[in-house]
Amino acid sequence: MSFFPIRQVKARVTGNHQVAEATFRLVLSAKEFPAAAQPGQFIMLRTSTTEDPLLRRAFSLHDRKDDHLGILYKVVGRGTDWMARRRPGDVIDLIGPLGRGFSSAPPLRKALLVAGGMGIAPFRLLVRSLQSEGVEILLFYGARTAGDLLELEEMEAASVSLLLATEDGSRGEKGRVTELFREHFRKVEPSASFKIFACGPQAMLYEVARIALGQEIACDVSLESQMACGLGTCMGCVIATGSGYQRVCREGPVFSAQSLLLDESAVKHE
Amino acid sequence: MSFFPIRQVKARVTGNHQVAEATFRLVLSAKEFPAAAQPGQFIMLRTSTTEDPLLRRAFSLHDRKDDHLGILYKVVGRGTDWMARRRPGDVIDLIGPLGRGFSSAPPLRKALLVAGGMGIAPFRLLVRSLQSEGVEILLFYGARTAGDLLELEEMEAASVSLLLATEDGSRGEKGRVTELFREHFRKVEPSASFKIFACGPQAMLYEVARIALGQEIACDVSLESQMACGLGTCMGCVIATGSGYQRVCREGPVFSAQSLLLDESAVKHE
Amino acid sequence: MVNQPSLMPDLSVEIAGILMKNPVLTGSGTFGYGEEMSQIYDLSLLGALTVKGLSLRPQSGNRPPRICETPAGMLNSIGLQNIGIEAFVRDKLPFLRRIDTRVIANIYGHSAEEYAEVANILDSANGVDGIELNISCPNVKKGGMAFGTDRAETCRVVRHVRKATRLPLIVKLSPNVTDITEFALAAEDEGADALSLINTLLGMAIDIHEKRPRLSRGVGGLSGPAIRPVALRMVYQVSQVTRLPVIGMGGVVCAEDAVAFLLAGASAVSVGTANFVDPLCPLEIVAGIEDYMKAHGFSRVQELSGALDMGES
Amino acid sequence: MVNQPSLMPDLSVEIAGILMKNPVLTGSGTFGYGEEMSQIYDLSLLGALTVKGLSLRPQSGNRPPRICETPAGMLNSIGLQNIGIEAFVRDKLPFLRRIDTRVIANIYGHSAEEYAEVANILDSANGVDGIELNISCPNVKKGGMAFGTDRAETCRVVRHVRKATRLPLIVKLSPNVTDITEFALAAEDEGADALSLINTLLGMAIDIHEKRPRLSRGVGGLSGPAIRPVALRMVYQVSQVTRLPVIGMGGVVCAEDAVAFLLAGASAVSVGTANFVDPLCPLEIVAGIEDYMKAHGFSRVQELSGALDMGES
Ligand SMILES: Cc1cc2nc3c(=O)[nH]c(=O)nc-3n(C[C@H](O)[C@H](O)[C@H](O)COP(=O)(O)OP(=O)(O)OC[C@H]3O[C@@H](n4cnc5c(N)ncnc54)[C@H](O)[C@@H]3O)c2cc1C
Ligand SMILES: Cc1cc2nc3c(=O)[nH]c(=O)nc-3n(C[C@H](O)[C@H](O)[C@H](O)COP(=O)(O)OP(=O)(O)OC[C@H]3O[C@@H](n4cnc5c(N)ncnc54)[C@H](O)[C@@H]3O)c2cc1C
Ligand SMILES: Cc1cc2nc3c(=O)[nH]c(=O)nc-3n(C[C@H](O)[C@H](O)[C@H](O)COP(=O)(O)O)c2cc1C
Ligand SMILES: Cc1cc2nc3c(=O)[nH]c(=O)nc-3n(C[C@H](O)[C@H](O)[C@H](O)COP(=O)(O)O)c2cc1C
Ligand code: FES
Ligand code: FES
Repeated sequence: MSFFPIRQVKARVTGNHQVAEATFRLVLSAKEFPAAAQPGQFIMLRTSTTEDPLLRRAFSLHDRKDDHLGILYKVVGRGTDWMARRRPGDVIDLIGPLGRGFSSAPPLRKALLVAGGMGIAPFRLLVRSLQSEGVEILLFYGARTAGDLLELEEMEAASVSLLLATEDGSRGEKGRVTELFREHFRKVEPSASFKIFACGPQAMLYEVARIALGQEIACDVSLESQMACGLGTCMGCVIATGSGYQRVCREGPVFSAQSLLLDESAVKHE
Repeated sequence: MSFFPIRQVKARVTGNHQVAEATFRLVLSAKEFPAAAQPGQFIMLRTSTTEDPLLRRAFSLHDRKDDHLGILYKVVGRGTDWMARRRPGDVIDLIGPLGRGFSSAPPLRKALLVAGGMGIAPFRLLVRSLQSEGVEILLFYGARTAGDLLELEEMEAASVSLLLATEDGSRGEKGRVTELFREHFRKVEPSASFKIFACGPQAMLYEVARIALGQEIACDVSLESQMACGLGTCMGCVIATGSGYQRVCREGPVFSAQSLLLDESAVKHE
Repeated sequence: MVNQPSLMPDLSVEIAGILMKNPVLTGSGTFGYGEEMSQIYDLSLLGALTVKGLSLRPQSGNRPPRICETPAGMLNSIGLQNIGIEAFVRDKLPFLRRIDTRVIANIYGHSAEEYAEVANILDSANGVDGIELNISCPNVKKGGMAFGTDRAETCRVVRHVRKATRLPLIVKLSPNVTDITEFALAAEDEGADALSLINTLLGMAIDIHEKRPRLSRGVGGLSGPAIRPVALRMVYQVSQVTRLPVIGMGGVVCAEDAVAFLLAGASAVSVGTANFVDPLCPLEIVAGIEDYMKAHGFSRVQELSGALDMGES
Repeated sequence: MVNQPSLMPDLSVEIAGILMKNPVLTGSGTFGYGEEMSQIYDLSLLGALTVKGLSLRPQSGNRPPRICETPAGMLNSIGLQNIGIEAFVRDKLPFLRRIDTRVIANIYGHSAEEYAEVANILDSANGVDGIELNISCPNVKKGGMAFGTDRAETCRVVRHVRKATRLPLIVKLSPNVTDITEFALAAEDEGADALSLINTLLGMAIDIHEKRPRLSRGVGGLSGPAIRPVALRMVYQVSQVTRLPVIGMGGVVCAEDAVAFLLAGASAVSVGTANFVDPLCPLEIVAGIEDYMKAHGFSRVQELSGALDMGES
């Protein structure tokens, strides 16, 4: 486990555009933000200048280019609503990069990415990193409806093969992305040079992890949890693993499928 | 004591201009706001859309024209800071008109207005109302420094005679407005057709009230107080009067000098 | 009434024999004598309103400053300024009688005997539907909270008042105690018909520039959203041990909060500080509870009370 | 040191024999074992740091979800997950020894004897400057708050630990009591060297859509700005009755808050939840206290403690 320098940065908004229903892409100029940030790491964002809301909010690093960093976010409550009302020039306080990202040690030939809903957020950086290593990429991506499928052009432009599913059938297969993913292994022989990377709702991730374990393919899942500090100090964000409760913000947010306790009782009900 | 209808209104910002250091004039479009509002009445403004700050803030009615109402305010804390960041088109929730304003029953020939600092705020409406009744108006106005003297052109345009004082002597007499005011009665004979109207810090108001009582001139002072409801329900805003603690938001904010307990121990220390 | 989800959920509740059209009340001391608020909306839309604490003789209250804002809340040390029970009956009750809602008189005394005397006067005053016993006011020197933080005193006061009135008797508990369930049970044993909780938490704020407390009395009662988690916990704890209906309060500002109190075990909720922030909020809460009931298939509001799933642990 | 206003105010304080370069500490459970935060700033700038509550054996803590946000605050029910006293001494203390600040070990046990055992181990572990006795954690089933809400139990635990260690002993009081001064005096009588207060207020939050508490354990501890008025009141009350130095905490987020606690009688302050909101805030508080002292002509920070003017009433 390697730790990168953590910085508290006052970043300046350079863009904040709506990309889908209630979904925005925030671009921040943050010179002092460490360049060494890894795909799958996250930042803690102060989503007010008052005490309401009080705690920071966690967001995956969505993009990192020159002095800029990007966040892909959905408005679900007060913090994200505040974010959606930021304009270019406004300042946002953030801390990062935090946690442990995806690990893609060679020999990796083929990456199977599985995203559910906003789980697509960290994959832009991951795809970029995998491609620089010449890895072939398949993306299984599910959402409620066609309009919630994000980043499709970007992924196509990066010659990622797309396999889509929507719950209402408005695009791709009708159903859940985990079904699509499970289906895949009826046709494809797993190999030791494959690796799965998944991000999305916890129930989906645990399902993917179980499939991965069944197929004996290495698998990283990126979890979410209620966080207070994001720094590993409050012990609030833990998840059940084989070696006890571990911090999503420090030992995670990316965990290997093997390390997690996957039985139903460990799964957060949502 | 007559009560006017009270309305809770979502008003739209049409202007919010800085007029002096940390001082702004907010103009709101509020059709449903009762036209019957009186000079000296106030409104309770919600200065956030969150729970920080939680309570409403009180502001004198500064102007009222057609569908618009104006507030003259100084940025002193979180609520007024929020106000200063409002832009045209933004919505502000307010309740009013509240309390009892200035009373100028005839035969009133000459009005002596005494303002300290932001105490000038309610006098625009008062001057307009007095003038419509043909009353001669003298304004004694004091502030810390020349830049804090507001509304001078407006008052001059309304042919109000100005007597100014600043603590640093940068404009008008050097010293306090109460000294200037006291001085006045060395030259001018008080009359039963005079009335004093004062607004400003409590210590100043009590001094003016004492002078008024000494000269046997009718005198209205407009007080401030920490308020929670502004509606008369919480009993939080009271001031000591001859008939016990009375609510600044309901029996006030304008009180007659006679009704107040003016001894030092009743004065709020600031 | 058939116990199946209907299009129009039934919001009415009966508490201590008082039938209310909905479970939303207003908290004592945050609603004056009702009159003041009637300029803003039609009070008959409320389940009940609770008037400012009344004492035997008029009381002048504490020296100002009496209030200050705190994070997501406020402190008050009003000190129960009120016009006294006689003036209330004479000058305020006639107005309240004309409104089609329930009126709860919050009362306070310097001794158990005085509490009983006030209760007794109300017993014969037409127009009061219930008495709320304030044994938990932190803002008066003698009595007040002292009655509500000492089990024996709580028993004594409730016993005296119980004998003095046939009106429904609601005892309002103090949160400034180690174990609030003790006090709930004490009140139940002495014949209370319902409980209301919580009153304010004892707190303090300091003006560091003046090096003085922000309230003239030094300490005051903390209310508002800040205290909601404490209030919710206490309502839950008390509901677990008593059979009396509970009126939950403390930081209720929206329908979601109200539903949380009901789920925790309350039979109704009372809106306090939120009346200052948004006077119309009790009405929005009534509407929001109805929406919640429709969305979750509740036909009667009583079904919500205590419908909390505490999980395994 | 001459007792006259100087250009460079003296911020150092001695608490329970522990000399600190300034009166700003970090609260147990909000600062990990220090290590985590050392990536963000130089820990030697702190007066002292308090590590997460330590128990005799490693503890896995409560099932998630363990935290949720509340108005101007948060609830936690961590359940004292920690690596145990031995691993702490072996793996964490070496790092802390290298930092030029004071280290306070917050400890916790399931019985008075276990508390004493943990204290005894620390007594011989080089690098710990003081022990903070957590008898007020609301998040563990046995012990924890139970020790801190029962006077006899408080006495028993403090007595046992006092015998087991020569390290300065700070007792951390629970706010979930009727009269906190009783507990302060009990700890003083049993040989505590200092008091710290407050721990969290017991609270609850409910997810109305799931009809379930937001924390898996149902209840948790409330912290943050929301509880500041209660904390300030208790620090004031306790300071009035005890000669022991008091470490004040509960909602301190800025220098103004810190000064308020000092004026109320605290000798130092501890920053808890605010570390999550703004990690650098303890440093800003140190700087802000210095500015305040300059502006108000204080030369030594001790002069602030209790410099509150309570007025007439
Ligand atoms: C490591 C990590 C990475 C994340 N990356 C992204 C991302 O790239 N894009 C994105 O849109 N969101 C992301 N999230 C989720 C994001 O943190 C929450 O959506 C956000 O905190 C909601 O804040 P709010 O104030 O708008 O909502 P609130 O008003 O706080 O809550 C609204 C709803 O969201 C839920 N919620 C609140 N906080 C969290 C949380 N920390 N995690 C999960 N659910 C929560 C609440 O339970 C509630 O149902 C991530 C979360 C974590 C832990
Ligand atoms: C009837 C009435 C009419 C008023 N009219 C005006 C006006 O026309 N223009 C104007 O600029 N201001 C007016 N005020 C004062 C105005 O209400 C306060 O300046 C405002 O509430 C400060 O809010 P804040 O959140 O910015 O400051 P806070 O952060 O709340 O406090 C900053 C400072 O202001 C003080 N303060 C806070 N609230 C009040 C209050 N209600 N009264 C007095 N001091 C307070 C605090 O003690 C503190 O020192 C009026 C007050 C009253 C009661
Ligand atoms: C300004 C004010 C005055 C109050 N006066 C009384 C009172 O007279 N009698 C009483 O029993 N409770 C009184 N209370 C307590 C409230 O009725 C309520 O119990 C408490 O404020 C918690 O609810 P809230 O957080 O919704 O305000 C008062 C509260 C406030 C804020
Ligand atoms: C997440 C969290 C964990 C805590 N863990 C401990 C603990 O292990 N031991 C302890 O004595 N106090 C613990 N506390 C209490 C704090 O040290 C502090 O007393 C309390 O939070 C009030 O201060 P604050 O409002 O500044 O957070 C914890 C608080 C929080 C928020
Ligand atoms: S969020 Fe605090 S330890 Fe992970
Ligand atoms: S502010 Fe509530 S009575 Fe005046």
